[in-house]
Amino acid sequence: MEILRTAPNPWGQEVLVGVAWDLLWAAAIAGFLFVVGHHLYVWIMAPKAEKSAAGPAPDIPERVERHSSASRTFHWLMAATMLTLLVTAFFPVIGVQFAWVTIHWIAGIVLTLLIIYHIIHATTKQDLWSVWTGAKEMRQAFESIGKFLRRQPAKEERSGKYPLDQRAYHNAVTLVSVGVIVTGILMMFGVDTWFWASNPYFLSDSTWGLVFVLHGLCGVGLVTMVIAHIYFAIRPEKRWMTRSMIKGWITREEYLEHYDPDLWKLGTEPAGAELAEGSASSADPDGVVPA
Amino acid sequence: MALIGQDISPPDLRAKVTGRARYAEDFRAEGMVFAKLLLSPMPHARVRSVDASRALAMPGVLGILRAAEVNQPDAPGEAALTDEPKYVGEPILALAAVDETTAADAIEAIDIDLEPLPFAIDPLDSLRPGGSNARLEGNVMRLGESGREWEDLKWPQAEFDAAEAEGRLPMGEPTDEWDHGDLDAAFADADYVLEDTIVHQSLTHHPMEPRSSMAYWEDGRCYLYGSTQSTQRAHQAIAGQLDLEPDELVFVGQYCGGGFGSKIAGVPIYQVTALLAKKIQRPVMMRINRYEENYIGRARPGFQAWTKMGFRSDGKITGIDLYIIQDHGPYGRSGDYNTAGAVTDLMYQPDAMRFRGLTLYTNTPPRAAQRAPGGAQIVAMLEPLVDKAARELGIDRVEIRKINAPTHDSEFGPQRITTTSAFVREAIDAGAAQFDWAGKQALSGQRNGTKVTGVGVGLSPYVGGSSGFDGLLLIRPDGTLYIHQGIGNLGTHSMADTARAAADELGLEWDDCAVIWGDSSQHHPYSSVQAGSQTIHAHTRANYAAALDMKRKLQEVAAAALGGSASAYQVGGARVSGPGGSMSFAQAAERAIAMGGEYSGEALPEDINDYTRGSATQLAGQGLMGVARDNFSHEGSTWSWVVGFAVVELDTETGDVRIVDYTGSADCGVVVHPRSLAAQIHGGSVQGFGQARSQKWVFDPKWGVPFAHRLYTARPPGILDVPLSMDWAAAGEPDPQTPIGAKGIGEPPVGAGSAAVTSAIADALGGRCLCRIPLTTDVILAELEGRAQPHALTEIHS
Amino acid sequence: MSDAEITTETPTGHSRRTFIKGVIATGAVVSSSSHLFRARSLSASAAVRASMPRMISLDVNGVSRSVDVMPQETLAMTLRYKLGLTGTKLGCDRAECGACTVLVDGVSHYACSMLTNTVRDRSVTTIEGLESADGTLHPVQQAVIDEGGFQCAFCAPGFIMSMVALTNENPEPTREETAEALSGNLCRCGDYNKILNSAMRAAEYARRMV
Amino acid sequence: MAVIRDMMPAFELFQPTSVDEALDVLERHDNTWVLAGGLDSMDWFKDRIKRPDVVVELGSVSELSGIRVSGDGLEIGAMTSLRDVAASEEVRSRFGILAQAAAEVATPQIRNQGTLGGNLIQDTRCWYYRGGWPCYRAGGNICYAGTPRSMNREHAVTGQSRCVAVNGADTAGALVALGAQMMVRNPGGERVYEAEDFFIGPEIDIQRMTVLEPGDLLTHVRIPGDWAGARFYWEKVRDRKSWDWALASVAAAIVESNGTIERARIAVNGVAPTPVRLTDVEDLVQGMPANDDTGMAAGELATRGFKPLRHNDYKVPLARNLVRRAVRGDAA
Repeated sequence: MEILRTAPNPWGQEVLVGVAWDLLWAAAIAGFLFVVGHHLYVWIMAPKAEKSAAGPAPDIPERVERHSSASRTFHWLMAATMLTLLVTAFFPVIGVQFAWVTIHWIAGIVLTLLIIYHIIHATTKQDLWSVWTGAKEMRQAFESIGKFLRRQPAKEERSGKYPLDQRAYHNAVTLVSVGVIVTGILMMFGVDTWFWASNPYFLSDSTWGLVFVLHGLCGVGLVTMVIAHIYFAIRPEKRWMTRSMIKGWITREEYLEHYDPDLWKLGTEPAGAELAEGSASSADPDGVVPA
Repeated sequence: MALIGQDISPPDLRAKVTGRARYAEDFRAEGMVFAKLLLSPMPHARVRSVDASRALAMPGVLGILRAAEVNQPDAPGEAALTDEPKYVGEPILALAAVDETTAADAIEAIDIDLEPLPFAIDPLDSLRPGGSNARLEGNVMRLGESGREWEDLKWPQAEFDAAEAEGRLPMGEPTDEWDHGDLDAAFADADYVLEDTIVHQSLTHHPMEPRSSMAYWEDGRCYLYGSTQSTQRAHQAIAGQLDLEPDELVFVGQYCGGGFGSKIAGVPIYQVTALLAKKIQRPVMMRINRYEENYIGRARPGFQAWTKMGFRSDGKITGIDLYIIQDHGPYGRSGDYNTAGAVTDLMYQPDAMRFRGLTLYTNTPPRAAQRAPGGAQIVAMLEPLVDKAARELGIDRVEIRKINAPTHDSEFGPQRITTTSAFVREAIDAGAAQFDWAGKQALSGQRNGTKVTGVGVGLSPYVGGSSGFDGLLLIRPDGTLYIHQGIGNLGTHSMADTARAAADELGLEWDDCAVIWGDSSQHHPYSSVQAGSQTIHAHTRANYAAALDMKRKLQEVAAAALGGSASAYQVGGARVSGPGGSMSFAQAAERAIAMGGEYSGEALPEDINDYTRGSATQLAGQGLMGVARDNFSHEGSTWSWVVGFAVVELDTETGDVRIVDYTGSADCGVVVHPRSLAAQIHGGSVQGFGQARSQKWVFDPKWGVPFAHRLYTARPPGILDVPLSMDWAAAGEPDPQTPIGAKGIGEPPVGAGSAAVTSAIADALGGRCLCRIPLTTDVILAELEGRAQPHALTEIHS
Repeated sequence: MSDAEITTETPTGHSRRTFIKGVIATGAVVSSSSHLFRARSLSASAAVRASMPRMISLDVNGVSRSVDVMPQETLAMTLRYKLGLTGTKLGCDRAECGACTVLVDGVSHYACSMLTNTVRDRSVTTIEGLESADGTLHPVQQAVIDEGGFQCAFCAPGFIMSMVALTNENPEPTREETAEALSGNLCRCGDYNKILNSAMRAAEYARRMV
Repeated sequence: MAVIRDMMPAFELFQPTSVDEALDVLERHDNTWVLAGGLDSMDWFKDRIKRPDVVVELGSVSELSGIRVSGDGLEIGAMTSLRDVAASEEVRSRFGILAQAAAEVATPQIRNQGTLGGNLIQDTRCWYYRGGWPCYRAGGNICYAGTPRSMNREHAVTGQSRCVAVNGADTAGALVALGAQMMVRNPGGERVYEAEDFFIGPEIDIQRMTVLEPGDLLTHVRIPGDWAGARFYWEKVRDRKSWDWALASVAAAIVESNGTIERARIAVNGVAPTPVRLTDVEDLVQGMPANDDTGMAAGELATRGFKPLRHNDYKVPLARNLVRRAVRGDAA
């Protein structure tokens, strides 16, 4: 499989020009294989997890608000731009032709603005750390993996508002998104926009190559991640989360079943909520709860 | 009837129309293999390493030749292969393989590591503070104590700023300067003074035949088949480049598919063919394709110029101040800009003139003389300005040229020399009459729908002859006069036409003569290069001198055989007749062989060139030989003139221009071959049309890579770009400084064609001179629409 | 000087022997041409599918000749390097200059830019095919000679073939139509005026012959 | 890394005799190339930039050649030579602009060999792209012709989208103006495109000039009778009168009654990556007199929003004036 593409520059020197589109197929296949593999795993061989005992829940309302309407709006806007970006980026590659460039860069700008909003919102209004993985989460992860490897039935840990898998996913998405956004903004200098005419000599040809490679790699990575994300969003055992991202609330039972009230004290909305919904880390099958 | 002045059929014509004429690429040798070149992709670079192991391991690959294996002359000389390429397309190495596809595949398999070096494409960029130079040695050469010395010349930023503010050419310190007269007084004396910046492009010669060659070695001798303008001098030059004695090299160049100054003598790449053939011990064919020809095929240097001209109200030019920056390419030293100064002084005869200039090395393909080097550029640039003055002063445009034209004893140039003859006014009058200048003037400015007619006139002088070469004739016992011609055969027919001087003097019919040319093993005399319009002048003289020698010998041979005094014998009708009777040339040849000595070439004149001596020695004893150096007097500098008259139709909505009528009229002394003269006038003018209208170079400024490397991007004119029918005239006055009276004609028509068209376009635009050459559709349309020009006035490669 | 002398391969003289020893007259090399210009590039990619026969039969100047061609070989290369017909010139090899013009079924084509395989069942005429066996020139050739011909003449074979095509198609061309018909040929000597004169005369000669 | 020209790399050649056979060969092989007249293709091969393994030469597919009357219009096989298109009495008498456009392509020799289909689908002549630079169109990341310093005199003044190359097909504008349809076949069947949809710009696919994908064959061009005998205007402005592409060209079909324009179809080419149909102008001139005022208004509208590059500002007035003439009704 070809991973990177090079071409001779006008002086005959080989320079990077981008990722090979073989990678797109690889990413899609990886996403598909994960979905199939995970599904089979869950269906056939996943050890049953014990339900964690729900502690007393004196003041829990019938419906627990998990996502504010602002958060939900953000999430769905972001989902739309992300899908737009992916469709405009990759459909032409697979042979569906349409005028994608303008849509792509406008969607890219929308995404960038959303993320800037999100960062500001998260740092000022939300519990920034609720979605990041810290030492505790890492420990938890290692334990889970250990259990998995020993094929011990994992006791489902009740988590804070964002379970480990969501946190890990959020981090990965953050990394990759920053990658596409930064490179994407640089690439804006290569196209005519309403604000400036393109200047392809903004960067040297080899630097452009690197930018395109990074953009391509991150973009392709997003394909796999989005496939996994959508897959989990529609898995039966995760639908309550998906519903909460649509309607905003979870039931008291769901709250008690999945969360540790000490870790998610009601009344605070943690950061990253918009990003991490409905997913599970592909690296952590332990996070999976059979229906 | 004398042959001179008649239309005759050149001896090579049948071969040309049947396809039997063999040009360099038409030769084959047993076991012949093919060479290909690896060209530099960078405008300036250093070869760090070459790994040809993959290529050499390919089946059928026979070897490579590197720069170290060819002659490397001192800077600014050019080598055939280099490890420091100085323009995109410069050959770095050559490879031979059993067939061309394999050779091409093998070239691609060579791993070469190049270190990019700073480069300069536009001369002005190299003069800016901090601007990069085309060569590691510097960007200009200046005459110093020990000849030309390298210099890194930079002009102050203030000059560039001032120039930009004034919308003129930056003019810092030049390297060359001369003047005469009091320029300030001349301008003070003027009633009208104009001042303009004018730019002229560089353009590739693009002869139809690329410089392909074939070579093999046999018994220590090199046999080389190439294309050249000048066989004998090419033989000498190539032998020198290969470090061979002349008799160790056989050079064959019977036909030359065009040169226009690009194949004057030796062509550097021929060395590669010869050395590769020697190295791999196989005959090698180096087929040069059009893409390669664009790079290594030479080009005319471009000018970025500024001039100030003063005119009195009667049209007399009082003073000219001329400044030329020449775009030189990376090698050699082209004198075009200096010649342009001399041409300006000659044709306008100002009371005072100052010339300043310099030639800048750039990382663009090498320059060489191109038909009227320097002259063709400057007349096309200045003639529309003279029009502007004429219009301003209310003087007829033809008249103003006659007012300023030189006469025989007019001085010009830094050395204040004179010409051998200048029948300029006669040529102008002949042309004006033929063209009907007075009548056609009425068309000027006439509108037909969106088309407006412009009428133009352009005057163009150029050097038209040298002297001091040798003639070599032999009458063999078959009675035929063999005229050995060391000049080339590039289609001007001078190979045949100069031979007529001998035929006429000996009173022979053309059918009794044979021209020997194009093969060094056929023994040529020392000859002029067939360039710079030299040959008709130089070799009518040389052949005439040899014919006089032969005539004397015929008389003496006859007298010896038949009795009586030699001077009493007459030569004519292929016989020599006198008091003792008459003998045929055939008999005289037999007799001369028997007599030996100078008659059969056993004894030779002292003053002939060693090369001629060698050739004559080879021919000695085979017949009656006439051999002599041209010692006829030659006072002054020989110049020919062409005045072009053009009518153009300019479409005011598209900028499109059609040249609809053209007449060229020459002062080239005696007309030797009318049809050939017409072809020279028209052909040269057509090249001028291309120069004025369409041909140009384009380089990407960031990468230094050229784009006009195909014919369709270089845009030489086609048959639909010229008038359907063209006319010509000639003054026909003999030049007094040469016995036959003929001057060369190859050069001046180019400038005349170009200047007449630039003048006519300016006329169609109501007298507006755009000061840019070429005047392409976009330039004209931008002017008509009052929009910004596509490129800055001083930009030379866009 | 008579025409016959012009076409001798080499001028007379004692060095004639050297000349002939070293250089093979172009016509004589045909039978042994495969070593000059290989039938198949040695480095050609391996997979050979039998899409085309290697030996093909070409009808050139009325003679059927068998020749081994590569799939990517152009007619100009086959003519020049395999059949010894060097009258067809390569000026640009890019269908731009017209020096390689030949007639295929009587129609002018750039031989540099057509695959030899595409003319298998068609008749090709080159400059060498114009002259009759008895040495009589084609009216176009004669017209060119009578007008004083070309200058460097590297373009001449191509122009002459275009003129032949024109005289075949349009017996009474105007000067304008003639220029249009010759507009696919480039003459760098700029000798268009004389070329047009020649073509007009050629049309006249051709009319006279009919 | 070396740049080497003029010896074509080896390929396998197929010369099918039917469209089905051609499609079959295309389907069975990878890295294929369809050769019509071959003039554009051989440039690529000789430059060693395009290196197909398999070349399918269509000269023997007789069903692709010829001009026949179809309904009230014409159907022209894609392999019909430009010479035959230009000479066809049917084309000349009813669809004159196509004959004119075909007659002004390159040179007689090229028209003798070049085909209508080949002319339509020829690749752009951007010299950066043709020079083998790794530009967007060639699969890279930079439009070398679109930088502030680039040499882009012949490039696009409108419709640029990362790439600024222009469509160089003379017959394309004429066919757009005639409302022609392109018939495309692949093993899956036949598709029909309106001429103006057949050409696609870089905003849709930067590596192609038309909708044709590998495995597709343009088989026929169908010209409806709608514009037969209309007042046609064709003009191509170029640097040289032969062997040159248009700096800009215009093709127009206009139906007038009593000096008023009843309906019009106008296209310009050489100004954008595709031929540009001027529907706004067509609407504007409807019902207006065919004179210079209308022409000028049409020209101004046609070029509104043009974005010239550094060296091609002249194309704005050039295109404007060509449209102006077409509408005004100059004798072509």
